[in-house]
Amino acid sequence: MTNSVVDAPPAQVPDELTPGRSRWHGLRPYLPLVALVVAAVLPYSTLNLPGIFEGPLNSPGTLQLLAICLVFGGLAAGYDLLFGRTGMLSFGHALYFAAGVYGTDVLVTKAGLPLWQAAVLTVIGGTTLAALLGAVALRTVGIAFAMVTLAFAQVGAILVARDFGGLTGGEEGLPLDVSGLPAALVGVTNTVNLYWLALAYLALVVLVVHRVSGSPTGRVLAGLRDDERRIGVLGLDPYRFKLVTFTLAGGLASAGGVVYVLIVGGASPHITSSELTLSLLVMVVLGGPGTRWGPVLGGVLYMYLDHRLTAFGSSDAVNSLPAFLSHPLSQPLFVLGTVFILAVYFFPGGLASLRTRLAPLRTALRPRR
Amino acid sequence: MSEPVLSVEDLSVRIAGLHILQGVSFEVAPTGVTVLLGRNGVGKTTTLRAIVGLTPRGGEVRGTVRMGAQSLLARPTHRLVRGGLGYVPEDRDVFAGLTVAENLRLAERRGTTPAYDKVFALFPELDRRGRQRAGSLSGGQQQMLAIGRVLLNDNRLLLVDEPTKGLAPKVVTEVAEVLERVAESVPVLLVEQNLAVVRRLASDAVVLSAGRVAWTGDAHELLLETALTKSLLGVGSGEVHA
Amino acid sequence: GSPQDTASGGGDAAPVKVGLVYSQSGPLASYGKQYIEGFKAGLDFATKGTGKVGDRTIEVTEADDAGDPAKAVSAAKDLIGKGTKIIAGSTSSGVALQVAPIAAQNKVLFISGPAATDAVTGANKYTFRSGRQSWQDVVTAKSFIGDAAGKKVVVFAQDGAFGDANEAAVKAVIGGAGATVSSVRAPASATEFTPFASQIKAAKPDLLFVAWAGTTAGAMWQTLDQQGVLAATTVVTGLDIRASWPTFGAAGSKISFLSHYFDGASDTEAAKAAKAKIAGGTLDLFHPDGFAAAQMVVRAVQEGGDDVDKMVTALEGWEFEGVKGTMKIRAEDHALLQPMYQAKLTGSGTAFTATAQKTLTGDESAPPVAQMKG
Amino acid sequence: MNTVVLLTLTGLGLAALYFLVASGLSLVFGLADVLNFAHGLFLGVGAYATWWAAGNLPGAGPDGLGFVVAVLFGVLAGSLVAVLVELVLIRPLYSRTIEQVLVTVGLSLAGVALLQATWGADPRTFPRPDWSRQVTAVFGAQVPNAGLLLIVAAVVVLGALLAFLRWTRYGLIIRAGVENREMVTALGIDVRKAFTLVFAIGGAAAALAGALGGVYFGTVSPGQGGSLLIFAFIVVVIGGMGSVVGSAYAAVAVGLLQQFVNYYGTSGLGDLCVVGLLAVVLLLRPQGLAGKVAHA
Amino acid sequence: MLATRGLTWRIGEVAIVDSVYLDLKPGEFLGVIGPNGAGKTSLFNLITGLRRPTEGRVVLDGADVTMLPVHRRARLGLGRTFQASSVFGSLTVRENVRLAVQAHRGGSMKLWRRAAADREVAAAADAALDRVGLHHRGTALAGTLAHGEKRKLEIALLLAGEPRVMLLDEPMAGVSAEDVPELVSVIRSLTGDSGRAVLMVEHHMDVILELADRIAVMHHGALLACDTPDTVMANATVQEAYLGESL
Ligand SMILES: Nc1ncnc2c1ncn2[C@@H]1O[C@H](COP(=O)(O)OP(=O)(O)OP(=O)(O)O)[C@@H](O)[C@H]1O
Ligand SMILES: Nc1ncnc2c1ncn2[C@@H]1O[C@H](COP(=O)(O)OP(=O)(O)OP(=O)(O)O)[C@@H](O)[C@H]1O
Ligand SMILES: [Mg+2]
Ligand SMILES: [Mg+2]
Repeated sequence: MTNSVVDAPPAQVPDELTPGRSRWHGLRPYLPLVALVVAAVLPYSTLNLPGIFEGPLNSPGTLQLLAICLVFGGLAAGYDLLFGRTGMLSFGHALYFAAGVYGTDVLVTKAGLPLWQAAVLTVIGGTTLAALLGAVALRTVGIAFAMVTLAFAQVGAILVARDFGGLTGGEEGLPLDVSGLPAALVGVTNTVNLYWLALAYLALVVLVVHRVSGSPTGRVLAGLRDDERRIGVLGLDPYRFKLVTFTLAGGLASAGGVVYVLIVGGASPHITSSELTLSLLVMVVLGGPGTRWGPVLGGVLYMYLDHRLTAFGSSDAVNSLPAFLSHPLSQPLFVLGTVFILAVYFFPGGLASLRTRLAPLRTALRPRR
Repeated sequence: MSEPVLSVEDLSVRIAGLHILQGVSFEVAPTGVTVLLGRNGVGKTTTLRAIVGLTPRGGEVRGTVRMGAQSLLARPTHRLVRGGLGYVPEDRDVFAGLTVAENLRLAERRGTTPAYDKVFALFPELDRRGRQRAGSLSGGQQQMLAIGRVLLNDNRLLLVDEPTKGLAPKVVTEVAEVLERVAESVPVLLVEQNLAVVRRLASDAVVLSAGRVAWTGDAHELLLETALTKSLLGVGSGEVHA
Repeated sequence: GSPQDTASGGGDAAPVKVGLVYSQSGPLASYGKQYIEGFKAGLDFATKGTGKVGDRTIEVTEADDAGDPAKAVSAAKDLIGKGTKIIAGSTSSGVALQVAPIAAQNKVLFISGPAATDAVTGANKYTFRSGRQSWQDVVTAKSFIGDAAGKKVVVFAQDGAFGDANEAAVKAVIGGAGATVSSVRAPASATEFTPFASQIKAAKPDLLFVAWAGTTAGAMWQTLDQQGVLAATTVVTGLDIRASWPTFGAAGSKISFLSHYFDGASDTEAAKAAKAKIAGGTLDLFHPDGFAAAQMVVRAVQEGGDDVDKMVTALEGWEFEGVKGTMKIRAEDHALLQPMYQAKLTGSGTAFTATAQKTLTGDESAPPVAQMKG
Repeated sequence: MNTVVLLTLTGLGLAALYFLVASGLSLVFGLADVLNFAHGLFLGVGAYATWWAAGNLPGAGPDGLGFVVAVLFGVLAGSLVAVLVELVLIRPLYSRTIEQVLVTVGLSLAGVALLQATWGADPRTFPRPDWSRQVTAVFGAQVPNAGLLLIVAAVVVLGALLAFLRWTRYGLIIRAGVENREMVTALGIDVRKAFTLVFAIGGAAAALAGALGGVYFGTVSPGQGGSLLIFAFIVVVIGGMGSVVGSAYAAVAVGLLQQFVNYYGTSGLGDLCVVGLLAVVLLLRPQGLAGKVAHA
Repeated sequence: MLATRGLTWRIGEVAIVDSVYLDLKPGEFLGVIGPNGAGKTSLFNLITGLRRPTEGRVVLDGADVTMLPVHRRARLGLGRTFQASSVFGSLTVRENVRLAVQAHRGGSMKLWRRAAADREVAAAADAALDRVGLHHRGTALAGTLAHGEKRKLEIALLLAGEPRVMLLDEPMAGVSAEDVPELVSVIRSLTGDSGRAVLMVEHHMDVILELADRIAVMHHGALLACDTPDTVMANATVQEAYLGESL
């Protein structure tokens, strides 16, 4: 009973381990590359998508929003390595992201290190932290593991809030001192560089997650998700594999933190909250755990909604509604929460399952010969 | 032959796009044991589960299943069971976290007196191990518990899925005896791989093959004819006696 | 072309874009509401109802930050990208601190709103504030004990930067005047305050300065009252928005309040105009901040046109009549010197009224000059 | 001595509050296997419904019998909302733990936002009897009556829950249902009814915690439930999932620890100690203090 | 090759496994029978390390492995199947076996290599599937297999690991009569090359008699007898306690 409290996430065969499908088979490997190129040249487009973005695609506001979405897409993909691929339900993943954000910020702003040194140190630190805490937390399984990781993250949150030695700025957060930063990363006109940075991060995470899931190790992780005892009997040490995954995911998250702090230009205690981990879970489930693009989509969409709903709430369309509708709708969290609930019912396997769910429709629509 | 207690007509089950049962029809006689035979994976378990309404989520069931005048398919499982349809699942499915006594207590139905004497007489083990967690029972003990649970109550029909699987020869004999005795008062639809048990209990047989009914008729007739057993079950009737 | 070519420009009659980034939703939504009401009233007042400076319309764009600096930064970047030269708002300190550098990096004017953090003062050349800062609160608190020498003062504050700032300010202001200052700190998440009340009581202070914000304030005051702290010593704290007054409960009448603003604290022209303009006609804590922000915007546009550096020069040292009375933007660090109030609460149940006991002028409550950082 | 008594009694009051919040959570979490992040919403509903009733419901008021009526109304409302949530949102998702988490997280966001949209973000003063604001002297310590009220309520709730689990079959059905719902129905039991009941009880316990929490804090605000929830979760986990008695022990441990460390240690240390306690307990005994699942 | 020395596992006062001394020689096929609840599965759990014995030792190739964790013992060549099938339900049948092959061959901790590219692993996996007759189910998710098919997959997983000492826990339970002979021959072939040994629990007496060189009888956790099939079958206690009157 104690072990069965947390089910493995809904069964999903890793894309990487399923045989390719016929028609797309030749093309599919190149699709990610195409997507990457399209995303990379996006800032050259002056396309206006009214209602979706405030300004044209190449405006700083839009690029900033996209950059944040991309970072969270990457973060969700990294979290999926734990949750969707290995079946580890961590409630403390935000800690490593926060370590990346605050680590970089403190090293640059308070210690005055150059950015690259701060970044390298932070990622090393974040990875080490994940390895150490993982080594302890992984002595438990299931819901106990979730709670131990949550506890560790909570300690992180308390430490940040306590503002020891004025290091973290407590609830006010810590603006990033940009004076020592490369000029290309500072100022609204350079938002595009931040966008590219975020895109690079996302690409890196997706590549790593993809390669790892399709690797011999990934196969073991998929096995761990189903039956840990069996893995042991096959002669593999479950603990070791889980720790490696936990550490890797932690490292990826702290790298995401480094990128995020540059984009936002500061750290604030929001990111240490347990809500962020829960949001990560939401992103992954929303997108489809264990799939290659699901978590990315989930992360991007979540952040997009999170940012855009504030504008939606104060839009004229909402304000013109009768009070009993416009009041709740002007609360972004109300809309966001409702979206989650509806998503669970209408996309049970996450957004990534849309393809398979639409398959019958496609076949039905295809002209019969 | 008098009215069948259960009649299955054109039962089809699809799960996850797979057409697992493709129009299965057969009847269960009002007395004795009707046995459902077939190789691994032909859909025996699927048939039983469709009858009690336990087809997995997303599964699609077509056809009709009647018990007397009553159509079963649309009714929720708990109603069917309260109406006297007992089901012993393939994987025993005892509640691992509950004690043996609690497992039994759960099976009590409101308004009837549970026949603990009968169950404990059959399986004294269950009485002795009342306080043990069912999950720590040995495989065979769990099987006893699973059978014991349905025998607590009076039933109109029992669906029993591979009851002797994993039991020691002695217990197999005992279970067979139990079922034989039970079958005197309640008809049983039995899935069983142990042909010796089949031989001893079954009066009628239904053989499934790849989701369809391949043969129905008298069980002894089936087991006596080497050619028939060979073609339907893949074993000569000689081996049946092994 | 290169990415992000944005056209921003304009002839003389082009409207002036002003971006307001503040909390429309989230925990500080009610502060935000007062701010925007104040801003609209102020704009009306300063442009004499025309909404124009010269022949240029002030075009206000509002964005919700939900209290999240990341959202505020995104909104600010979006506005700046669209050619906005003036940004105001920032309901929370976290937002103010992170938007201020953005303003400096992009050379746009930033007028911080209700955010009370001292760190905004002197943050950079482009950053101003339209509200008060923690230090001014503390100076007002000091006015309750007269001669501080030899007195024993205890600060009771939340963990974190807000508490740190208050503690530091009390040490500097009251401690500097000869009092011994010690502190009792509690986690912001605390729900049971007896241990802290006991600690305070054991310290037997002459003055207790409480800096507490949040939904647990009611429980905190009740505990201080029940444990006899309020009866034993002079307790000073900031008077929060009107809606929170009933949460003081019975403790309300035993506390000496310092106040940034409450309805009836002043009777200036601006206050009358503001009262006439806002719905309900009752002013509250953060209406003056919005009002002053609008006055500063109009001044900046009048004197600076589209040139941000000129706007900065025009604001530095500017003295004007706001809702609270005479306000002055100190040239050295852009602190906003303004009157502060001592107040008393009377009433019970849900009906409370505040009355001003004493008014400190802007110079009396002035914070020390901060070093301009950038 | 005086301080120790005061800290102990107020610590127990705090523990009682934690227990009230945790008991419903623990019941739903341990029995129905639903990690209910929307528990804070039930809490809020209970508090606001009580608040609303005291002002608007005929017969209800802030004092005496009227107050009891108001609290009853709040409890009823909380339990009604919980039942609705179970019927409409959770029921289709049983055995899909992760999706349930998602739905309850969504619900907690949307629900709190809805409360805020309806009644505003600012705390409202909570109607409460005068005696609840007073103190009682115990060995020279001024103990707040609201805390004593919480302690009494917690003991009553603990007793009621234990009786429910021990004297009815529902405890058994639900524990079995968590393991294998199908098999419970295959024994002729309508397991759905049992789960709805658990939610109703969980919701009622939460609503009671909300109402009494309102008395204790003197105010009610939309986010109040959420901030108590994290400690309630810790209590549930330390106590052992689903063990009501375990939650009671854990609540006392957490409440007293927090209170004493906050007094004798430095600020914030109390919270850290509680979190530390959680980690230590889980590492040594992953199944929590009470070990087994809800044995009445 | 494998030996247990006074292996004992107690829960409270009750000895589930009671001072068991067993010796398994290379190439030997030892059948284990005993009533339900005799402690056969528990004995397997002690040998493979899923449970720690309260007393006694497990010796593999002369080395004491009592304190080694499960996976270390497996790497030393100890393989087993489970009584209740435990396969990786969300992986395909083929991936299940590939995982087992890969675990055996080493190189599982390679994060950057493409698993699918390893032809040797794939070939070995297909060979194992062939042997149990599951090749046609290669792309099915293991979780959706019918019961009997899962039993076969269990054996394929075992085969893939090429263990030297194999512990089979009721491999025939639930396998349809038609497939029994086939599986029997697969299991017989396990000891084909004499370096290997098999320990098999089974309630199908005909299967045991056909395969086993010696039969160990367990009762109430203790080893009642360990002898040639004929001797054991003639034993009156065995007759009474285990076989009963045959059908
Ligand atoms: N949930 C499911 N999803 C997909 N396929 C399924 C599912 N359940 C059963 N099947 C398939 O349906 C077929 C019939 O299964 P069923 O369990 O009814 O066989 P059976 O006759 O009981 O076999 P056995 O003798 O091994 O118990 C099998 O091929 C199995 O793989
Ligand atoms: N954790 C446990 N707690 C209490 N008793 C246990 C535990 N594990 C096993 N037992 C008991 O130990 C005995 C031996 O169990 P085991 O599973 O080894 O039997 P077995 O010989 O494999 O039986 P079968 O042939 O039925 O599978 C059983 O009586 C079982 O109830
Ligand atoms: Mg079957
Ligand atoms: Mg066994």
